[in-house]
Amino acid sequence: MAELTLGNVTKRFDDVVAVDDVSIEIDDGEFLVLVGPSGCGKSTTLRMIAGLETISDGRIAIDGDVVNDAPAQQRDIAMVFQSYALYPHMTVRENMRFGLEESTTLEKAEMDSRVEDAAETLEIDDLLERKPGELSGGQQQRVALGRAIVRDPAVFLMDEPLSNLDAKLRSGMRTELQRLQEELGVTTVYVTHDQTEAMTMSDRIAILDGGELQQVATPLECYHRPTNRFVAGFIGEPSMNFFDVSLEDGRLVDSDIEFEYPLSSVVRDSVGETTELVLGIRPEDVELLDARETAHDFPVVVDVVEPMGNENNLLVRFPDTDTESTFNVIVDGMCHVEAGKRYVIRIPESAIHVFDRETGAALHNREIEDETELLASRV
Amino acid sequence: MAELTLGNVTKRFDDVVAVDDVSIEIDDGEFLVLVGPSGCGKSTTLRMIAGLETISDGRIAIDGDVVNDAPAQQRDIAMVFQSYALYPHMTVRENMRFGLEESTTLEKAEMDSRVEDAAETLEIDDLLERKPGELSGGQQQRVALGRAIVRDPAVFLMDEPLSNLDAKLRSGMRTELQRLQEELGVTTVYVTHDQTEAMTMSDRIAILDGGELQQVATPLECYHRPTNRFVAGFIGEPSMNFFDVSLEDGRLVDSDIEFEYPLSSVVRDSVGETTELVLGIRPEDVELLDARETAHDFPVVVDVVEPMGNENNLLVRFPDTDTESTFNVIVDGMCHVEAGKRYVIRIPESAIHVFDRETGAALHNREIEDETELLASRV
Amino acid sequence: MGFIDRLRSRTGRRDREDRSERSRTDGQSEEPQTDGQRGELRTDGGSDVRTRGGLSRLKHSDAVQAVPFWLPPALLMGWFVYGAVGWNLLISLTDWSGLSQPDYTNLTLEMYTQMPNDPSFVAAFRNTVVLLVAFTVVSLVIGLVLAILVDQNIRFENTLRTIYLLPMALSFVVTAIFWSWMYNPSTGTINVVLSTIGLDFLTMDWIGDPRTRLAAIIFALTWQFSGYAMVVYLAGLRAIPDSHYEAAKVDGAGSLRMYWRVIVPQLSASTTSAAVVLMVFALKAFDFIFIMFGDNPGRSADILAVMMFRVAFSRTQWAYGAAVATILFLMALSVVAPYLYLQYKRGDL
Amino acid sequence: TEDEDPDEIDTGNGADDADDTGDSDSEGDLEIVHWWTAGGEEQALNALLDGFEEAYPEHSVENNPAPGGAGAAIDAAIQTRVIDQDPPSTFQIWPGEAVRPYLEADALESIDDVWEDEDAYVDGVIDAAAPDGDLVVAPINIHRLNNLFYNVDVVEDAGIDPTDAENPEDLLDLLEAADDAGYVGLAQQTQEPWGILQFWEMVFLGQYGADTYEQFLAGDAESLESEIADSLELVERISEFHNEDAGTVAWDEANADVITGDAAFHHNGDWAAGEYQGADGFEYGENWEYIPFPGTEGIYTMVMDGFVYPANNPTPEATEAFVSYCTTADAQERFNPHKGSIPPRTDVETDGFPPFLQDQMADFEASDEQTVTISHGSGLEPARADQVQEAFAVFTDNWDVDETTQELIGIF
Amino acid sequence: MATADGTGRSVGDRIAEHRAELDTQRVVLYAVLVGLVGFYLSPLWAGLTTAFKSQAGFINTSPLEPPTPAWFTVEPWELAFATLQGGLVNSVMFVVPATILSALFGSFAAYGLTKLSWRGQVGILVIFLAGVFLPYQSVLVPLRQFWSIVDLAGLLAFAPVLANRADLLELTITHTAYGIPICTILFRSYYKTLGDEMIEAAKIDGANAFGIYKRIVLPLSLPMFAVTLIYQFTQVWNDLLFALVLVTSRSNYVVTQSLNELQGSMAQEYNIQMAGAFIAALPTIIIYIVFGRQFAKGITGAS
Ligand SMILES: Nc1ncnc2c1ncn2[C@@H]1O[C@H](COP(=O)(O)OP(=O)(O)OP(=O)(O)O)[C@@H](O)[C@H]1O
Ligand SMILES: Nc1ncnc2c1ncn2[C@@H]1O[C@H](COP(=O)(O)OP(=O)(O)OP(=O)(O)O)[C@@H](O)[C@H]1O
Ligand SMILES: [Mg+2]
Ligand SMILES: [Mg+2]
Repeated sequence: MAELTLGNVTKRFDDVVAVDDVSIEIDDGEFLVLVGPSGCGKSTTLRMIAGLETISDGRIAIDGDVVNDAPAQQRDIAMVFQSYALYPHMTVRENMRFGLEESTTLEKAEMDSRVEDAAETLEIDDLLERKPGELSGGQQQRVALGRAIVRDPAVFLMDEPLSNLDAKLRSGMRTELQRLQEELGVTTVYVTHDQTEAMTMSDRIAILDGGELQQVATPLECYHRPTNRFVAGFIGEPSMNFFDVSLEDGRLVDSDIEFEYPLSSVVRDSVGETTELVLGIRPEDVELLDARETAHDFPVVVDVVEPMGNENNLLVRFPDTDTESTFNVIVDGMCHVEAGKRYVIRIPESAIHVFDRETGAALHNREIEDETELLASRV
Repeated sequence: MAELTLGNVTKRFDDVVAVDDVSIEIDDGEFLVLVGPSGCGKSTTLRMIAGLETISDGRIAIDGDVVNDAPAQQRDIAMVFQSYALYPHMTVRENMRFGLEESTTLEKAEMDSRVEDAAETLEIDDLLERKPGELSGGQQQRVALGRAIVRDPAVFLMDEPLSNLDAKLRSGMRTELQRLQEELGVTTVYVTHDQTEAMTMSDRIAILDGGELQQVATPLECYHRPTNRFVAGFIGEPSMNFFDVSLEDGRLVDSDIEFEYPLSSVVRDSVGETTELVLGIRPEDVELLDARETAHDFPVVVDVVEPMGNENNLLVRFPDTDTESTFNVIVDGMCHVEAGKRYVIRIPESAIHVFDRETGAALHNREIEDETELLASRV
Repeated sequence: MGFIDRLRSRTGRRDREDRSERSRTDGQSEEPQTDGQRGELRTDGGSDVRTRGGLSRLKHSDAVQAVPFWLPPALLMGWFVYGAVGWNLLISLTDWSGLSQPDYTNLTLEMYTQMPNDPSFVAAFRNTVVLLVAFTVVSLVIGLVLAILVDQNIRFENTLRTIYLLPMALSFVVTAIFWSWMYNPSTGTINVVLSTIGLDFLTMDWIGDPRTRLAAIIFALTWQFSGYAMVVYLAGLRAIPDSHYEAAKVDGAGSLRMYWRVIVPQLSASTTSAAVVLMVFALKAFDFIFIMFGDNPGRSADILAVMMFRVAFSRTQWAYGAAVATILFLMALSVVAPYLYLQYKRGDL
Repeated sequence: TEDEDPDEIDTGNGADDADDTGDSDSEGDLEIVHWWTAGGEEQALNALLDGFEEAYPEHSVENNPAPGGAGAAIDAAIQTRVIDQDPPSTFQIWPGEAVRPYLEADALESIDDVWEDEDAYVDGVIDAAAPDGDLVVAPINIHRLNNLFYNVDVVEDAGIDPTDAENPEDLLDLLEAADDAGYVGLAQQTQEPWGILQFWEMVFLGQYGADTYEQFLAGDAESLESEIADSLELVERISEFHNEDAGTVAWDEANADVITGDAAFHHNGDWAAGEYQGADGFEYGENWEYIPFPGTEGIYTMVMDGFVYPANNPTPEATEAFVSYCTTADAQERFNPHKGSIPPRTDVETDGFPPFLQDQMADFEASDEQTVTISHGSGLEPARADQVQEAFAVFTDNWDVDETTQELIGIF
Repeated sequence: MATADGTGRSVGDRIAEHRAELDTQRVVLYAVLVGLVGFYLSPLWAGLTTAFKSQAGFINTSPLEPPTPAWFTVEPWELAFATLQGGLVNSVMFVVPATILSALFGSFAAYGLTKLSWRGQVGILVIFLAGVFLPYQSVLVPLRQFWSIVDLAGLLAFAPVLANRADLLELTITHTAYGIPICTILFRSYYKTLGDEMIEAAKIDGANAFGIYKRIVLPLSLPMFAVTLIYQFTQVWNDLLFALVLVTSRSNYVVTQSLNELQGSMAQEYNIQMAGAFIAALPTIIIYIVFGRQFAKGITGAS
């Protein structure tokens, strides 16, 4: 267990800046998930921590000791790879012992007992004499975990460890991994591009884009309190709807489609002087009505209805716009909506986000009752 | 365009029965999606229609002509492969022309104009001189489609054509494919294991399991009116919760956990004499309360809360049972639930399904208002 | 108490019921683990992860650690291959001949300038090129046909493949003995078979007649190496996804057209790699000709490899032999270098 | 039983002093490199070695044959060792110009001092053994190259008399007659170039005599252009009467045609007679006969083998003894009957030789001239000889008289 | 229904045609394949039958006929074996170490160049790769010079047993050196398929470069060692050229040389030659038949 500190860490490959000045403090025992689009530098960050990649700039410290120049062999870390990277010629037992043999001077008996303990915890004790080739994906995954656990490292690193599993197994392993990490309390950095994993497993999420850190916060904070448009769009599936608008007389206006959205003074104030804005609203926050009632209601055409059973996914657009500019609305599965017809949507002011169109910074985030309770802690 | 008939089609590989006595009538211009778990015989069925696999038993007819023994070259079909199967050494134009050159005696000019028309429709007209290796996944996908379209075949066959695309592109292509098929009105059989595709694209879904046809119906019919437990569990994500119960005195009882669920006479009647039953309820139909109010409310422990932002995914279990027997409940994202605490759930009788435990047949499906409207047609 | 339990108790985490109460700070409230506890597990003082100097960094860099692995073989190989090629070049610049030691003081290009006027060299050079091209092309074609035939989902595929490839396992010495006898005009199999099937007029003195000698050599070499081309093509064919065959079928193409238009064009990578290797075999065909004809096969079948041996080892004209060897090396290079460059461009290296 | 303990013999043979014995012990075995590995050749060598060991029991022999292609393989092996100055004790070589490269490299010692009875040799042999004036190679045998063998029955059947042939042109008539009678005229091999080269040498010699031939060997090919062309043309015309498979067979296969009565004539060295003697019911004088190649009567074209004394010798004394022994009548008498050749000395008892060889020995003694050959290494230094071979390899390909003439001229 | 080919023939017509086609096609296919088997095996078959015939039998029968009892003999085999015996032993003595050494070196180099990543390895790799295609003639003269300067026999004079075998030792070293490039390439192509993540996992597990090689890469290379050893054994066993130049004493003759000697002797006794050819080829044929798959992998891996 240890604290892990990334201080202004940068990684350049020739002319590509893969990781750009990233600083994160990871607490002892914390489960941090790194997410971001493909190529944003997640793996590179992880590999720098592991010592598999040199650090171009900045420093990485484990429990205060700067480890920039320590080779992977000497950092007290364990890593679980996407491909598991089990040694195919060794039995499960040998796989799990390998790290102990190479990096410690433990006695044989102690190694065996550690391996067996870990195997029991992971419920693979009856597989110890098998070779990885004879195991299912999920079992291999557990062995890979076991191999990391027995070493009792200061930090666990995991690079998309579940992405090779099928959906069902994945959700099972997700829960198990999370349980294990909590039990062992080992500081963990976990890379994924899967939102569900990020949201459900992490103590905090770190969101990267183009090598730059966007936000480090609890899952729900990221969801409800994104610091910028990128995070708002990245977290949540289907993603938040965005409309480019200008601020005119306290109203958000898109003159092309005669869209006018009056703002209350609270929101007005938080927006400040910026006039080129983006209005954001999550699909599930849009309400579908039969007729206009308030100033926040707008007529729309439903283009496509995708019935999912439990909910209907609607692609809607404002009248007189083309099919390119549809946006998402989610309504209840029992609600009968017909494609091609006109409806009215309501964009509740309590649920809107407003971003600076130029910088992307969030100027206003939605209202939440019970805010501290909902956001502060991981549930 | 044509009608396609599968009459008691069976395919045996040595001792494996890959497709078992399947009969489907596919209407002219219909979009039929074949779904089912891996290995259930979807691809095999499609390949028999294409003429790439011989038919062990039964018959396949296109517009009434039995084509069992016609080679692939002579069936008037076009196929889109999961891997696209573009010819890497030909340009996009050549790829699209190939089928025309091989199977028709059209003049060059006519071929060219067909290719260009199709390319325009698919918005790949500026890619015509490129080779497949220089295209992105989505563009390749379009070329593969284009290759099928130019031939103007009687039937389109597609085997998981979107599974190689990333999530974002997939949902775009989904809509596009669907629009295209509607425009062209070509009878289409589409294989997928992706629920969303099945639900959103199809006129009707055909669900296979172990080579046997389970149900052919509209998407919402499959969702709300499954013919058996397999279909009920297969369609919907997260899937329906099932509880093994017995019918005792008009109540559904699980004596191990002191679960008693009184039935109304309507449901009672539809169940008939069968006593070994399975109670089914979809996660989103379960309601979370603070205290018991009716006989359909039960105390539970919430094991895990997975906040997804827009909704919370709960893993709950009845008190005094172990972690293995949790089930899913979906509640609103704004609703604050704490893991480890006790709550009460309501299982509304209007939403339950009851299955014969032995045969799996649906004895009772949930109530729906507006039933015909919701189910009958594709929206 | 088991290892995991120790870990657990150390973390202060007890059972699942408490989990929800955990806040992010409770990790910090725990007793920090002592360094000694971890230190005792490690052989190398690995818990001491303070910054080390550049030297340590260098020592642990992959580049440095790789050296002991590749350098010794590289030196051994480098000396024998490149050292020897260089030395050979040097010798070719002297006028060394006879049974004395070479004199390196006076280096000229004389050996090279006399080549164009040496009909023996011209013939050997021409034959080498002909052999290179004809043998390669014929082997490729036969190999491709074999590969396509074998790829038809046939029974006994393994056996057939094994048989077609078998000649390649044999030494040139062995195959030359077989073929010099196969070609015997009166008792050899070829003519015997031709006359039994009534093609007497085709019987010839295959390796006696200068018009057919080179062709006969090429034919025999093709027999020996077409199996190789087959194996390469087979791998190429197997790498083409089934869906391409199927797509072509569905597109309406018959078998021949399918191969001609869809499959064969995709085998260009196989063709290149097989062609390069075959050409190199052809350049090395010395043993075969040497066994059949000795070192003087006549102008119609002389190749540079044989000529080099003859000039150097029979005539002791070492410098000239070395010059011929250099030309041979350049020919090999001219075949291989573009190939390697291509591979490099494709990122296959 | 013959393998007695050398020490015992030593003591029994007190003539040698102790130093000698010590030396020969430390010297090691006499390593002989040669290419006689099979049949009569092997027997001949063994007979020679037996004789040597009888005469010099203090020296033991390490027999190191390097066979293959009648000397082709020996070249590389010996050359390398000579260049390395690590020669064997002695090795086989063709007396004559073949020795030249070794002389140029100062790789051979003179054996004037150990040569026995120089008077017993004819001039031609001495010349070949001493290309630069010093004797350097001890010849052990002589094969005759200018023989024309024929099948008596065939010749009679064709109604021809070979002894009529006075010059090479006459041979053409004989071959024509044989051909008319349905026989292969001349059994020949053209697969390897030496066959046709040696034939051309005979034709040239037969047409223009030994002096002109020597002139050619001396390098004056240019002034002999028309002679060369004429002789080549005759060879080309004669090639019409070769066996069909001449290009693929070895000489002994060609020669078998004479034995089986398919062919009338065969030109070759007298080693060809070994084949006749080996064939059942094929007797000299009765079934087969020979004449000197037409036009070469009185000439004895020698194909010799001999042993040298290499410089930097690992076993000087043993080599000296061996080379010296080779020049003795005893050695040559033991060796030659097996080998099917005649002794270089003219004073060897003829009794032990078969009638054919006795006839040859008589011819040898009576010969006016002894010439060497290109085809068997003695006529030209190896590099040239090899080029001539190559020229004839080309000639058998295209039978182009002019081209070959020019090439031959170009070699010098 | 839109018939795109415009022929308008009914489906039924086409089906009947198709079926008949299918059967005849298969028959022709198999006939061709069997014919080709004949072609590829006939030299071997003819050689085999001839090796069991007496000289008279050889002259009087056609080469493809098996020997009748009258002509049957195993004498050629005995004679050939007597000649090849020494060569066989010598070949084994140098081929085995040369094969093993070049495979080991190749594996080292490939590991150093593939699994430890550093700049410039492609350059070095190209040097190795180009070595695969070297025509041996281009190094023959210097090679001979080299081995005459490095007087192995002299260096080993203290151990006469080795000194007598100096030629074979030279061959061993030479073949090892020239085998390294191809072995490196074979191993490299294999190592490329080993996941990088596995090596990284081992690194993180605390193993150093040598430990990773010994405990992970080497054990995993065993199948590739089989391939390489088989390929290299065949190559070295079959070589004549180096032996021609480097082996000077007959006691060190290798099998290809002995076989050549068999052919070079005065009379063309085909039956003995064929028997000899089979004896000399036996080890490679056995290896080939038993390990055909690995052999094929080896030769194709070269490209
Ligand atoms: N060895 C390398 N050489 C050059 N560029 C590299 C290297 N490794 C990564 N990159 C580049 O660095 C950037 C970040 O890569 P990284 O693998 O960290 O992304 P990622 O977030 O893990 O993506 P993914 O989700 O696809 O795994 C990318 O632009 C990538 O192309
Ligand atoms: N060529 C074949 N030989 C033997 N069995 C086969 C063959 N092709 C398919 N099968 C078997 O037939 C069954 C159905 O296979 P099919 O490919 O149709 O499944 P699928 O529904 O397409 O599955 P997936 O979703 O994985 O693509 C499987 O059990 C499979 O193993
Ligand atoms: Mg990554
Ligand atoms: Mg499938």
